[in-house]
Amino acid sequence: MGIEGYLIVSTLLFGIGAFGFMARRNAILMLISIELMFNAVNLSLVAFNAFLPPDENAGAVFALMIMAVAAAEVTVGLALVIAIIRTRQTAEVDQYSDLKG
Amino acid sequence: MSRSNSSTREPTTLDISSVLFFLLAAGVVGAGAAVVTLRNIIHCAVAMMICFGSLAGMYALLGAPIVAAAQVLIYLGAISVLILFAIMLTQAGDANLPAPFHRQVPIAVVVALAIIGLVGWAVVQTDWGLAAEAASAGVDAIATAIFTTYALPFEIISMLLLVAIIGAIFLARRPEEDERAS
Amino acid sequence: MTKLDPETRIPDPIELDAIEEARLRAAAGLAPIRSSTPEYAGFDQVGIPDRPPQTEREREVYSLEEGEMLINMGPQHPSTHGVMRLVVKVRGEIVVDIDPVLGYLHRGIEKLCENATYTTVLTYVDPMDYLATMHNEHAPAIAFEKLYGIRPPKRAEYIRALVVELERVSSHGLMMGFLALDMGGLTPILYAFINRDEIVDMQSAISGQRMLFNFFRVGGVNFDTNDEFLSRLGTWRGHVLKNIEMNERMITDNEIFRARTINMGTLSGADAISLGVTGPNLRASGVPFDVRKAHPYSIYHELEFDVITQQSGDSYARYLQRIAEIKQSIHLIDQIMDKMPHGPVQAQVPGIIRPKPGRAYAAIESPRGLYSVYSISDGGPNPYRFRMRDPSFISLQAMPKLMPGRLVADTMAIMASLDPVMGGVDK
Amino acid sequence: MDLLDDLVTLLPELILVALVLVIITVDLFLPRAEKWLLTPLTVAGLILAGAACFVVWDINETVYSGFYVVDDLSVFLKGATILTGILSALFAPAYLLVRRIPLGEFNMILVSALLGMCVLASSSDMITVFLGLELMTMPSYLLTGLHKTDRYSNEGALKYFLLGSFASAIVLFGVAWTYGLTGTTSVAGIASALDGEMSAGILVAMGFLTVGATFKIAAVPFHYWTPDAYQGAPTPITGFLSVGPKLGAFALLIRVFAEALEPLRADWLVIFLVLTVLTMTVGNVVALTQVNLKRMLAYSSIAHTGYIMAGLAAFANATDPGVAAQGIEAVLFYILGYAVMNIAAFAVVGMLQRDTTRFGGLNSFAGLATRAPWRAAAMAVLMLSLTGIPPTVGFFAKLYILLASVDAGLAWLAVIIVLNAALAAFYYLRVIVYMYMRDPEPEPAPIDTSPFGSVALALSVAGVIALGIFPGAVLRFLEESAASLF
Amino acid sequence: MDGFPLLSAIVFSPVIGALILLFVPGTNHRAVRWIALGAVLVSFALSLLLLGYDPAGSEFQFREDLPWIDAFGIRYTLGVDGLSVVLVMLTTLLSVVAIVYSWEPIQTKVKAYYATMLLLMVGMLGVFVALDLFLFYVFWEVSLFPMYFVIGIWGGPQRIYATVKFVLYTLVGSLLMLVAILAVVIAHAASGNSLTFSYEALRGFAYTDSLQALAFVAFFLAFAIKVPMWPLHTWLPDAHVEAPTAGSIILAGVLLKLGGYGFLRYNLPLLPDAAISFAPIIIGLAVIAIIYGGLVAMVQPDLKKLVAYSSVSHMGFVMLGTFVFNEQGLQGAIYQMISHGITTGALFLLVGVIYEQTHDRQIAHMGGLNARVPRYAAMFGLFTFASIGLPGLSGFVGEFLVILGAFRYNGLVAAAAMVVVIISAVYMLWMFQRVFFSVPSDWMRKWWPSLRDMNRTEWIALAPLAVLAVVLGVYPGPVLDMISVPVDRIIEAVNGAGLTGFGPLW
Amino acid sequence: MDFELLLGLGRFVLATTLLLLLTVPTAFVVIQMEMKIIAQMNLRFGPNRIGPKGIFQSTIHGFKVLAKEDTVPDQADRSTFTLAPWMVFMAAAMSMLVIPFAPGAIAADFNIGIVYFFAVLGLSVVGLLVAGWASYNKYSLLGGLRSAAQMVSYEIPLTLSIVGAVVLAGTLSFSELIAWQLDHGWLLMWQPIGLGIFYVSSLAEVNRTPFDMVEADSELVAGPFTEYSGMRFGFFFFAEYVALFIMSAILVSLFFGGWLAPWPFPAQLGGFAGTLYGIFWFFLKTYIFVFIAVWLRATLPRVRVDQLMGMAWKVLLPLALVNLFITAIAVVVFDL
Repeated sequence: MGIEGYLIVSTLLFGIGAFGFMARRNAILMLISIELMFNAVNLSLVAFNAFLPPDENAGAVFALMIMAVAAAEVTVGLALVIAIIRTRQTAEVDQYSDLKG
Repeated sequence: MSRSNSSTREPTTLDISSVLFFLLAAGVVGAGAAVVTLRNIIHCAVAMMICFGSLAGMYALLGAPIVAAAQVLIYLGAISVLILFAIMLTQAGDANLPAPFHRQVPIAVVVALAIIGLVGWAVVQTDWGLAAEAASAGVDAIATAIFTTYALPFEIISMLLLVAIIGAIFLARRPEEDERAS
Repeated sequence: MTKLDPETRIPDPIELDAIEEARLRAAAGLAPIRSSTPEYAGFDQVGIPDRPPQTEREREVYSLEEGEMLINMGPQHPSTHGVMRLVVKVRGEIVVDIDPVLGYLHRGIEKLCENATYTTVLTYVDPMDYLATMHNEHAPAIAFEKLYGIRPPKRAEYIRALVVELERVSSHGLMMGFLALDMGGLTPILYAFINRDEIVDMQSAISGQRMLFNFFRVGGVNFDTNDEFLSRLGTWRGHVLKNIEMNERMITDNEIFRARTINMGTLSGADAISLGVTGPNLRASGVPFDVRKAHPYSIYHELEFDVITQQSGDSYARYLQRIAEIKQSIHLIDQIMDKMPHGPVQAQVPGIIRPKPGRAYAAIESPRGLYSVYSISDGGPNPYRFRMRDPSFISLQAMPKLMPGRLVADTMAIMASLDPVMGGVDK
Repeated sequence: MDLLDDLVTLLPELILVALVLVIITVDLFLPRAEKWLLTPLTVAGLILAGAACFVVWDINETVYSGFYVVDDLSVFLKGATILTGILSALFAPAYLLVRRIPLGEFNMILVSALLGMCVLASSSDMITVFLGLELMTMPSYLLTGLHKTDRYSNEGALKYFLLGSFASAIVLFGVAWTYGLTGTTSVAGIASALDGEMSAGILVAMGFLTVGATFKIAAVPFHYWTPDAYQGAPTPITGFLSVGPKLGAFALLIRVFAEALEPLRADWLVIFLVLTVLTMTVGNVVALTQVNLKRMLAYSSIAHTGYIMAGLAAFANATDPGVAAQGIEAVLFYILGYAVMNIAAFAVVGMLQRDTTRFGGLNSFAGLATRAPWRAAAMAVLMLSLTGIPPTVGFFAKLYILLASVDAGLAWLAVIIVLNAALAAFYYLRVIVYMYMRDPEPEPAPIDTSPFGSVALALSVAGVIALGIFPGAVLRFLEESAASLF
Repeated sequence: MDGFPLLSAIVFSPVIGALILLFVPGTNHRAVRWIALGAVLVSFALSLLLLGYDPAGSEFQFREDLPWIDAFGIRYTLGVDGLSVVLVMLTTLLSVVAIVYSWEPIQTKVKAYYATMLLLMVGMLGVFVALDLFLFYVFWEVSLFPMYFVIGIWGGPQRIYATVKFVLYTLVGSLLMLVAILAVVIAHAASGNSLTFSYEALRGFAYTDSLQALAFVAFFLAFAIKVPMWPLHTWLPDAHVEAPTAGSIILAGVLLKLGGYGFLRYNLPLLPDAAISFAPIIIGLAVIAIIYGGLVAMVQPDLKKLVAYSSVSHMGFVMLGTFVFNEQGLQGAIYQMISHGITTGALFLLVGVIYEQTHDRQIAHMGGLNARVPRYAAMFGLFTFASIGLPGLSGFVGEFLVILGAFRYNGLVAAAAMVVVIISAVYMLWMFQRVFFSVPSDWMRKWWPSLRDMNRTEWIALAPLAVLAVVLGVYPGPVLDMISVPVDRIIEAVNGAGLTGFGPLW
Repeated sequence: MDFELLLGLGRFVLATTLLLLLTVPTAFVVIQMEMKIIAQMNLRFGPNRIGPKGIFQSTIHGFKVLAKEDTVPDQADRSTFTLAPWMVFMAAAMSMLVIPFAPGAIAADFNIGIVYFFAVLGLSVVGLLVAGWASYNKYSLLGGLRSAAQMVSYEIPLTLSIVGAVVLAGTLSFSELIAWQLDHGWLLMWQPIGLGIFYVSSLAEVNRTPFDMVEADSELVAGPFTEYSGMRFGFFFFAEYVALFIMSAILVSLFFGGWLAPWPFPAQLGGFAGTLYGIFWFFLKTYIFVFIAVWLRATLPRVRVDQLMGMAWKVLLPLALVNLFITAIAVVVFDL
């Protein structure tokens, strides 16, 4: 497969993630959607890395680092979700509307 | 570095890697779509794992086994578990709410399609001028790179993880447990 | 799997209770239980009892705060001793409160006894504390003798003391096994059963039964010792000590065992007294109370022994207390065998006795503590009122005191260290 | 081992790392009653780190295989960052302690965020840019949610987190494409690989980078999270959030847009101009209608973002390097000045929230001048500074931006800025009106009078005035910083 | 002028007073008042030294020049010409009057009040002596906010509305002016000059037409709002009505002059071409302001409002005089500014005297006061006539010169202006009649027994103004001498530019 | 469809099938060992009816499980309830892919075999978690959460403990690691601390006593498996015992020279004979460790969940880091 195939998959995944983020109401699902987007980025990076002529592996290393960051991100995100559910009993972001101006 | 390079390529024969690519792509996209559309959040999480697993396959196909392994290790082994864990801690039963979607689904659809369309167009449009076949990212090379060239980013990540962990522990801990912890 | 439509579904009784409870709470001016909406997996509702709460205590246990849930440990659970149910209120894995729910083994023994003649009462009490059957017979036998006004022959008293001490060894040995088993140790219980098996063989040799011995009689015991019993007793002492030692080697200094028992379920002497806990559990908390010493019955005043106590009152202390008492019992058995007089084992008592109207009380030291019988006679052939105090029942009361703040995993470990027997609790 | 030789250039960062570890360790051993000691500890560490900035001044080296650049620009930003850190660390304890928010976690996370900003300031590679960004924002999420028993704090943090992560993903996608198109992640490499021509791929890359960066600096139309996050966060932390991450985000903008995408300057300028005007106008207009002071300041901070972006626009529109440098200088000065005044302003709001059950609305300011004349005076100075009234730093900062805009041929932008400033005056003055011209509420909430906060407030106000009267003190640094970009 | 920095001393001695106030306990009202008065008197005394100004000498005297912000070529440059001298003296004098008058009426937040007044003085004085555009702007803004506080804290019931309106109006103008200053500065620098904000350097530079036009509009807005020019005057009545008496004195006496001063100092010399092109429009607006102010004043039921609208009218005269671009007109404008400062300030003071006692200013509520407080009535009469422009009193000279200048510009304009003299006589005299000679209203009868005549502090405050109103009316020579050089420079600048000037923009 | 493709697919299917098939006897053997050894240690007979000495007992158990009714609780989430056993089983089966049975007898000799192994191993926890959730049972849920906490925690010291070995040997491939051990001696001598940590952690990772928190019968009935019956339960059961075998196998490969004989001869036994020889040693060593695990189960009580977690984070993790640190310094200083 050429690079286009991978990029198209990556794009689709990114779009799906973005859709999920915008369309879903559940905080955890929104978080999952963001993870999908991160993964789309990773796929692009690894694909670029594989097909780019100067083989420095920057893409692959970057992808690895993004994974680590994503792990941290999920940790923090879920901690926040747990904290908010303690005070609100729901993970539906629609119902988080105390902050209004 | 020119378009002709790739356009004169032989029509792709259906080799094993192509078949695998299409299978995995179907897995990625299909499971991805399932993630954002299924109603039961645990099903979403499971679909997410399938999606991530397929992505690991793609990385392997792209000659980056170490990334694939990391994908399985981090995303399937750690992040998914964490997410499942959180789902169970927080919303064992919210799973089947009648309306899992925002009202602005149409907007989301439009935006997502716009992103896909725009980027997809750009993918096709761009003269990538790259190698026709995936090159392999050697494990040794990556390992060496991480500890020499990328030493600084690597250390930054360690700080990032430290603060994320401490912060997350603090946030997820019950308030009354704080009293005990200090 | 057929799921009914939520609209048309017939509400199940638990839900109805929840509704009823909400109504009651509202009537009592209490804040509604912030329990979840029905779709909250229903986890919270499972533990709500089959009726609305009727006491403050129930209200306290069954009202959940955010993040708490109720777990039913039992009546079907692999490690409850017998058939009992612990309603455990947990926050994560931390126990917030615990409510032992009783009655699954209730057979109305007291009532049965009141409808039986004095001599047959002793057959009914056997299955109460099924690990100390002889003890179950001992107290009513003494009570009825007091009521009827006779004393058993000396030899019978000695035989009685012999068999109950034997039984104490067996029962305490099993406690070691159960304690380990409830912490996941597979082997000690089997060694303990080997031990018990030998004792059961001896009991069978002397009484002809293996479990529900029906050995005691008003005014004596059923049989005198026989050769088989004596010969088994001769070899038994070595075996039992070896088995106990094997178990001790596996348990006593085991790092995991110690970590899970030391400072776990600590019961202070004062608390134990105020709860009415007796027996090894009380002595493990440092209170030197032993019925055999405090209110000697049978022939214990003739025997030399000290009241053994431990200081810390935790699970480990209760465990050590049992081991010490096993050794003490063996020592007592040696004394009994040395001093045992000759003579009859049964006084002359008619088949149906009609004591003069009056009342009698008898307490003995069972392996689980003070076991006593209180009987009123109206002059008829059967007791007008027959009441038994079972130490397991009292011990269980300590659970809500010991558990809060511990983990679910400690529930069974601490309960095993109190060593209750459900047959006795439920009667 | 050149990795070790380069260590000295990381001196401020190393001190921050050490400080994080020291805080964690000390926190473990301090009894509850003495937790306040963490504040002087942190401040001392930060001052040390700030002093270290002078050690690395004028080094101008690229180190660690091109991932890190220690130039004057980055050092200046680090200095400003550490300053915000010091102020925040001083302001926070009183507010946090009454709410039982542990100081150990707060200080540790705060210093981590500062570290992230320092990394971001020094990044010369997309990888470090991204990591710095995350190291900055992740602690920011945590700080926002630090008051975990508070519904507002939770909600603000979650919204901030979700949108922030979303933005991170978008930025990353842009970065990935930049990498794919240029074959490098290095800022300098990207700049040299781009020849200024647009193509579909570059459009995608730039588009995603722009949207993501816009999210991060909270420019309109991607600002939704800001008011919620700011209102939700514990108040002194809001002060930090409105400044620190913004500082970092502008460092990101400078690194990505002013350096990496410099060849495409003309292309992103247009978008930037639109965003600039939108941001300041929407920010101010919405701020007018706010009754909650935190929210008002949040929207005002959006407006200030617009002003700062104008400096970048001036940079992009300038043909003469000197003028372009002026744009960057203006940005830097504005950030510095804004940092001091905004943190202090939020701190005053926080001081009025000693009673945790009260709502920190504008009413709590009523009659402050009679209840706490010094604090009211300080707040008045800060409000005037935010409005841009001389002789305060706010005025000079705005002047700098205006000068850069006019100089770069964007006089119309300058006019829009001043009209916005006049609009802003309305709501800033309202605070003064409440403080000085209204009577206190019948039972006013107690005011926090902790020594740390008072000292920091006095320092900030002194700084606001001193920098307003004698801005020349920092101009030399600014010039050298901006010069290191060219 | 080397040696003693006289101007700095004048400008900043109130600051020193304010700083001393910081360390005085706020409860000690006596000490606070005396310290404030001392600071103002020092400033006033120093300003008297400006009489040493040489009307025939170089344009700017008593110069001080220090580097400030080198990077932008911003310097701390102070200097005065005749125009500045008279305005500085007017300011210091009125400040003394205001401080003295406040002696009794102000009883709340005394310390803050005096500190604010002192700061206000700094801003106003600074504007008059600054020769660096940046410095000028700083002082301009500094003068704004103390007044904001004075009205907002010690003002009447609607004070918040009034003060916010006042600030916002002024701020919009001044911010636009800031952009214009920057545009001018950068245009100057772009043609090879070094970056500088110096007034003297920027003056006389040939700015492009479009820049002049835009900058003129920006400057115009800033100054016209301050003056205030019709139709930007709406903040003024509100501010006056709500301000405490001393605030009104300063507001009318000095702050409005800042606008006029701005026109004379900056708009005309810096942007002469644009000034010429815009002059007809501005003159038209000025005439409207004169007539409108007068007519509206006529129907005001409130004394203070009446005086406020008369200010609009009088300041219209100033604008008219300024933009006819001839010697008489300009001299008249400046003279009118001074005269207006004195008479209107005094009128506000007098209104304040009655207001302090009755807490009411409705004309309809008064009546027959002449019988009860004759000395007060006499003083009121004096300033009423001075305001109308009765010959022999200060108002006459200014109005006369302006009308003279207007005649040289356009007869019709002059005619319109003259009509207004009549209108002003009508409303002022009518007011005087209603207040002092008609039958006392029922409402006034209630106060009748407790009504007192002017007391000592009021006399002290008013006396210098009365003296000046008369002296300036009969002996205008020294003042006219003083301002002749500046006026010449302005005319020179405008005429010189007029040769290369551009046509009307419209 | 060309031949290559068919061949590739065919090979894939064959290898997978073989591996799946291999799990079954492995599980039978290990289960049988457990039943018999524990019985002996308990002074019981143990299974002694089916087959000589009862050796077919576990096989019969297997068939019994297969024949039993497969119930799904009423409120359970049917799809995930069904999926969970599969996940756990597949994780175990997939990790068999890299076990180096003997020279030439590795299903896939990845150059990152060790990483692959840990990656795949971590997946089983997901299955347990999902099973716990899907069962609609509090015990299951608690068990599932425990499994997640425990296994994720122990994965860290587990992985870190072998980093030292990897650093020493400089490879992530099992076969190369064993080759290194052939040259330098078994890693047991080089990494005693690593071995200790690995062994303790591996017991926790496969839920063996004293770390069998997940299904702790005296507390949680059977943890996530509580509601399972029939073959679904069988899968869990199989997976658990296969995992025990795999862990022992990996332990042997990493620290005990894998297929190497304890003595250096015959040095070069090539070909099929070599494979057989290797397989002999490999299985011998592996089953020794299986035996030890069973032995432990017979001996030790279970630790408590907080003690378990505390041990991972407060003891094993620092120890593993120290070990890694020492190893790294040694490698640099002695230039190993």
